[in-house]
Amino acid sequence: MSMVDTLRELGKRDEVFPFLQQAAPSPALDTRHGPILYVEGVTKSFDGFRALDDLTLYIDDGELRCLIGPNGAGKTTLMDVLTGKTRPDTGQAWFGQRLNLLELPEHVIAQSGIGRKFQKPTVFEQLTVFENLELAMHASRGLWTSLRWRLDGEQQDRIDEVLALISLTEQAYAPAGVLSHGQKQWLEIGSLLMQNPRLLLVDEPVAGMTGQETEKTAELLTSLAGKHSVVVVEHDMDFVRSIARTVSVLHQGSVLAEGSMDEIQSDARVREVYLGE
Amino acid sequence: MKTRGSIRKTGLACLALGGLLASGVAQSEDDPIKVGILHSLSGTMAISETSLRDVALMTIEDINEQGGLLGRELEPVVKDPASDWPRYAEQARELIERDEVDVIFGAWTSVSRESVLPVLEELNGLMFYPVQYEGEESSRHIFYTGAAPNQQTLPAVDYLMSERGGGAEQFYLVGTDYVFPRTTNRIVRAYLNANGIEDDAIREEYFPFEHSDFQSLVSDIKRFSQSGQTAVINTINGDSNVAFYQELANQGVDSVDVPVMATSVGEEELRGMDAGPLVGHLAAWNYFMSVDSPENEAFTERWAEYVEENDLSGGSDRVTNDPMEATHIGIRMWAQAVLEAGTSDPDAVRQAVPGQCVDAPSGYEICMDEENHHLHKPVLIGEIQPDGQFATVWETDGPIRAEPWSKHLEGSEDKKADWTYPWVCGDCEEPRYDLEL
Amino acid sequence: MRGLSWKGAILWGLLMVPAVVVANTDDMSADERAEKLAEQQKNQTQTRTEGLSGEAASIVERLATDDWQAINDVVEDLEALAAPETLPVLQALSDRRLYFDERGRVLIEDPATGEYSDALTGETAEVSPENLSQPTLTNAIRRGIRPLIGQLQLFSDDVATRRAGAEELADRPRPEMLGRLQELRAEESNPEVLRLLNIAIARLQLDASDPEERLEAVEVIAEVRSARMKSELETLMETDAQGDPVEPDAAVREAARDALEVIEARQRTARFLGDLVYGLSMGSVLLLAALGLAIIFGLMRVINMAHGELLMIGAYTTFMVQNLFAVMAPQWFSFYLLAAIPAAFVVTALVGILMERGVIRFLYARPLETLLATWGISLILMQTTRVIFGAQNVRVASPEWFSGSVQLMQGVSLSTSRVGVIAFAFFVVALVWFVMNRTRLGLEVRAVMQNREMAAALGVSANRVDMWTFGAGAGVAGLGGVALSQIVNVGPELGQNYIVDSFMVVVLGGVGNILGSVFSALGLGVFSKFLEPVAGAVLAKILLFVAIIVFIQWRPQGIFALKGRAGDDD
Amino acid sequence: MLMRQPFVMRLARLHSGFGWAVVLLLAAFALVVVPLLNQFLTPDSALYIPDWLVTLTGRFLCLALVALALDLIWGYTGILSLGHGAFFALGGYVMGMHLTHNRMEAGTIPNFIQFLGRDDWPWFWVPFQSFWFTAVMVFLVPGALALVFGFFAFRSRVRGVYFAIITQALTFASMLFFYRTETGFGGNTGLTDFRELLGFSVREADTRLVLFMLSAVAVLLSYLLCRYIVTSKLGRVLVAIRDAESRVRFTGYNPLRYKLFVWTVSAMLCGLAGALYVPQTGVINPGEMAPANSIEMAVWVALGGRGTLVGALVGAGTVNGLKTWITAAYPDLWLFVLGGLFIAVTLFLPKGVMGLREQITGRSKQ
Repeated sequence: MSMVDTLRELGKRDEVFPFLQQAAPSPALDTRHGPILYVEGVTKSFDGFRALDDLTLYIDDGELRCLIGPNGAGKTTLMDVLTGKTRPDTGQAWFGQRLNLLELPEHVIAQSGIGRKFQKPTVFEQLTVFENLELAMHASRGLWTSLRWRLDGEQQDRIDEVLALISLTEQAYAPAGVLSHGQKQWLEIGSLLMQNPRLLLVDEPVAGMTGQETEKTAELLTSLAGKHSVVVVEHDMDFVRSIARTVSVLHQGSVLAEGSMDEIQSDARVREVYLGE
Repeated sequence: MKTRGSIRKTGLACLALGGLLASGVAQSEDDPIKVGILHSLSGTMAISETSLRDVALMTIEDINEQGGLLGRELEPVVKDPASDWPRYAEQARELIERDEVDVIFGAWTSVSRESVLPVLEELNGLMFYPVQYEGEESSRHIFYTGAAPNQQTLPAVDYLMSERGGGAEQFYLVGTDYVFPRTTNRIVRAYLNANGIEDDAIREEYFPFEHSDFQSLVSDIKRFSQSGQTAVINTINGDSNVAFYQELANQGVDSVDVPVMATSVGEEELRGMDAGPLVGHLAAWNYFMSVDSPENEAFTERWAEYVEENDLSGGSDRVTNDPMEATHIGIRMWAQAVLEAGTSDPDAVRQAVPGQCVDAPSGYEICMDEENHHLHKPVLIGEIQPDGQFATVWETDGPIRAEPWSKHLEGSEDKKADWTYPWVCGDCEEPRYDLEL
Repeated sequence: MRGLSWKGAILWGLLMVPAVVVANTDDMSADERAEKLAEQQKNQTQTRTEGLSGEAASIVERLATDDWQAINDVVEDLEALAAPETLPVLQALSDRRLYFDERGRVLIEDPATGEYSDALTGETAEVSPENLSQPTLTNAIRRGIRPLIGQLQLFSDDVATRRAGAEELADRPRPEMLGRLQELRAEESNPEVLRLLNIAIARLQLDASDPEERLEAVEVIAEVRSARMKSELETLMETDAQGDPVEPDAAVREAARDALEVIEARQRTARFLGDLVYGLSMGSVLLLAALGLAIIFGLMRVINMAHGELLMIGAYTTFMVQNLFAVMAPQWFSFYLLAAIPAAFVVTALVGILMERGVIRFLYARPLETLLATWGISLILMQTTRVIFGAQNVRVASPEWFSGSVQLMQGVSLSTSRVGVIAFAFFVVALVWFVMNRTRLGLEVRAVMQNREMAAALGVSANRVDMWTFGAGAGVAGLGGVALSQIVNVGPELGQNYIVDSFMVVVLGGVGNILGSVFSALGLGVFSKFLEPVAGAVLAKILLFVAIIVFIQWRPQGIFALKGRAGDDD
Repeated sequence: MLMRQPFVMRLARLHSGFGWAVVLLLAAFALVVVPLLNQFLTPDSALYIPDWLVTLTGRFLCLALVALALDLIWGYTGILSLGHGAFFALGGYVMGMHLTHNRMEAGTIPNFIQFLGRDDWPWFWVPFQSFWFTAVMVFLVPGALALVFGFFAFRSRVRGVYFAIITQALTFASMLFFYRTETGFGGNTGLTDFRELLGFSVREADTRLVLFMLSAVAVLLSYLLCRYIVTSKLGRVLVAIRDAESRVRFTGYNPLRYKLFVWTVSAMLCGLAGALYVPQTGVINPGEMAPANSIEMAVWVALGGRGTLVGALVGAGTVNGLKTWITAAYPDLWLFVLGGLFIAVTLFLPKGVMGLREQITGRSKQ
């Protein structure tokens, strides 16, 4: 492009420059074409070790997808890439049609509607359960608004609702640090719900939960699908079986197989690398 | 002037006696006279100032052993401002307001003195300041027993330029970056200019306190010295000197080719160093421990004895130096003034100190000027010896009068330091003590 | 990224090569030889005369005065006389060993025995020291005496003495001596002495009336390439008020110009090399100061604010060992420094272990709080030192074999102690590298630091390894203290000056990477020395800090980042 | 959504009724009782508050303000700064520059400017003749430095120990910079010998009393401001950042902005403290920027209790009170006491004095 063209380009009134686009990403989410998440040819290596190797994955809007794979298959790294924590060496990752996840900072990705639950439960230990949920509530994240912020009745109700859902109503005003491991998992899921994201990335949600809790979690996650898209990473095969519609198997940084649980279980390659047969 | 001085001296003994007698009657209280000592015992300045506290305590002990003043004991109140300049002001205030001392002996750096000064002015305090300094100051509340620039640095410059001192044509001024070297060098530069040495034959360089890497500087001195007979005026303070002289020796800068004249290297500083690299270089002071005089013999012997009695750290290595002598002189002068005034009230003593004379360890009779609150002091130039002492190579014919405001500086030449009665300080209080008693 | 840092490493390596090469030029060996000769000459100084002849005696007699003019006259007369027998007198005068008593006898002190001998007769004299005075001696007088001594030394049979004399004359030739020097040159057989004499004569002949002689002189001087003679050559190039050259002969001017160019080129090289070498020297000091911290902070992530005090303890241990040697084994005194190395290591390591066991081990999970606690320890250590040793600096003398300097080339010399420090720094780095990479302890340390639980599961006692690692780090800091005691003042506040610098070195080098610290220390040293002539010492340092802060923006992990999936998360 | 509420209401909610009573009582004591006791009692009265004590307390109040500022950033946000001495000193220098203008006779310049070889004020000195300009700069100068430094440091996610070390380098570099005479701020001596402020002599006891009261007001207002911040949702975000910064990011907040905001506010409060401190002390010099000073500030907060605003105030008061007493009574002991305090607090009082009760009851529960 010649210099003149560039200048002309810059002079266009209706041109929306990339750096301006980033400022208001949420309305740009466009899922008219089906998938809410496009991951194409993503590769990431750490000191020669390929954590992700030309990985391609699509998640449809409203889908519940399970990711399984042995340790080191790249599940967590993939989540890191999607949430902006890690930048891949090559490849593309789009949220809807417009949002390039590889260019946005973490908090913008979160604001635009991707929520993440970590493998190790991370809650704000010094804040109360209630405050944890309040902070996560879908609302403006601006500095000044948060300085003058006050809950209205509706929001209060919404928090109470979630508290009930995650069975922490009694502990609402206790610091999150004193919760049990399972409760922390629940609180983190509750925070995710408050965030009301379009896409939930859930890393090992039932680790350390009792059977009953696991069941309840399964119930919750299935109920979310439809309104939200959910990606679950889990080791617990029974749990996966109980919720999964589609399962993707990751191996050495790329997708080895994709399909329903039954299809996967019958896949010879999967049996070889994952089920150890 | 002369007559008045001698009248005073004869009167002094009577006054002392009278004071002793009077004390029984008028001074019914036996409360001790409180004396503040304000020297840093910790922090960077502790290296220099601890000795001043010690010598002050020694001199006070001596006075007490002779029966105190006016029948009252002297009670020293020691503070430690910990090399923190605002703390000097704070503690000076405590000394005067809370401890009610009548006089303070203290401070070393110009900063500490400047920080105490407003407190003295506010509370009408009295301080004796014992260290050579840059001048350009004069206060009713301070007696300066150290040298003004014309009592130390300028004679040293004269010496270096003289045939005897080596006929320096170029000067390299090296100093620590603070007010004393800066002001001194301004005066030196003006003085050199007046003596026909132009600016391109003068180089000036400053370093922070504690600087210890002088490799680049010394190479530059070497290069500079190749274009003419060069002398270095060294106003580096404290520790940095070791590294500086060490580097001079390393790079083969010889005192014969490039003599270095120091204004802040004395016996006490040399004690902490390996004197080897400094040997042959010069320093200008008003007193050396090596001075050969009966007063000095008494002074150094008493000091050694005091160190031993009190088991001071350093033991037999402890030395005397110029600021210690100045402290000693200051306290003795103050004591004489108290006797003469018959009271330790600062306002009275302030008027009695000018004109006091003391047979000082430097071997001269040192007198406080009648006007400017400074001493008349002799200037000695010494060559550093391997044992950390000085061999005097030149001295002035006698004590010279201080010029607190340098006549070589623009803006200062017309200023006068005159604290004779009636004081030229504007709205001073009425004198309570009549000098024509 | 990783490749980049290795490129950086190679760059630094290349920068260091010339320094090593320079250290091996024969310039140095020649000067070393000169130094040795000078040393020998010193030892051979005669401490008494063999009796003076009439004329000499009558002049020397006049030294019994403290009038400096009179002494100057004496020196001038002795110069005119040029009698080698007066050499001991002149040397005694120059060294302040000459006295006179109330009877006007001129006496020479023998520094070895403390005896006095009569200068005129050479016989031992009984005197009471309190009656002795010294003739006035100033640098101006010394300036007259030295060439005279040099000239008289040329009459000696001993080559070393002649060489010393010639050296002095090459430095300060006096026009009056020209004739005599030429005579002596005709008789001289030793090539080195001859070379020096030629220089001395050449410098005097720059004023000769014969242009041939001047040209010859310029050529001799050009060959020496010494900056000392630069100003003399420059005079030849000057023009007078009318714009005519002072030097009428074009060939001489031409030769002088060439010589000047050579000298200036050499000066530029010297300046560059000087900066580089001084930078390396400063860098090695930084390195020694920071290495202990690189272990304690780098590997253990303990922010040890008492690090400076560990350096200080190392330095004070050196002081104590020195005093111990002075009292217990004075004959071995000059080797106290060698004994101080293990002593300092052990003492500081013990202090370190005490700190670790007493305080730090309770705080491993709370790094910011170790910072406060260790700062508290540092205050206590500092004040304890002050109480025990006093606030004043203590004197740590360099042993003889460690003082003096090494000339790398004309205009660039480095003190032996600094050379020693550079060597010592590399020794310590090698030692640390060896321990960390080639010993069981090192293996365990690395295992524990990387994964505490895993190491524990493998049967490594993490607790014990913490203790030893901290002790070793502290011990290395102690070694740094030994080195510092040789180049800076030893006082209670010694460590305070190095704490910020040390942290900068470790952070810049990359926490957890000892090699990184090595490069960052040397780099900082060199960088700051190149900056110093331009910006001044303080501004150079400030700029350095700013540069580090900016650099950390760019590479928060330091020069040598340890990259891994276990990222920076909390 | 966001409900607009009257500011006063929000303010009233900062404390319980009892809390407000205590705050107002303390304010009344500082602003009414102390002046009365100082002005209307004679020195021989038992309740008389001497002038020196007023000034001393005034200075302590300034230091308490620093502790408050440091607590905001360290206690609440978990960012330990070892560079707050620099902001404090900058505020002090700004005020000092104005006071230096006031002390010079028209047409004269101080000696340290003469050292620069010039005979007029440098450009960066000129505007400080105006008090109002100075008053604004007291906040802007430290604020601007904090903003720029903080932006770069937080952007590249320097935190924890690294941040502490870099801030230490910041204050150390500033100290070296101000030590240089060439910099034009009085070099080693700093600025001293102050005489007048707004036409009042700063050496007069009455002016000192007013300065004390101003310091008390400053502490009170700053306390309320900090309280306002930490009790708002913003405050909870700060605590969240302290606990799990990446979680905050994945929740959609941009920690950079929050940290930068509170960091800059903290620096500005320090600047204010410095500006009030200087006329009461009579001198400001680069020594205030020594790293040791900043570390000592951290111990005020740690002793009082991190994350409680009252704790910071209590800590600053306690340590400085101790310091004044011990350096006068047992000068050799001070460093032992201070050092011991550092160790003891970190080992035995991780939550400081204010956490003592919790610590004891917490233990008995277990």
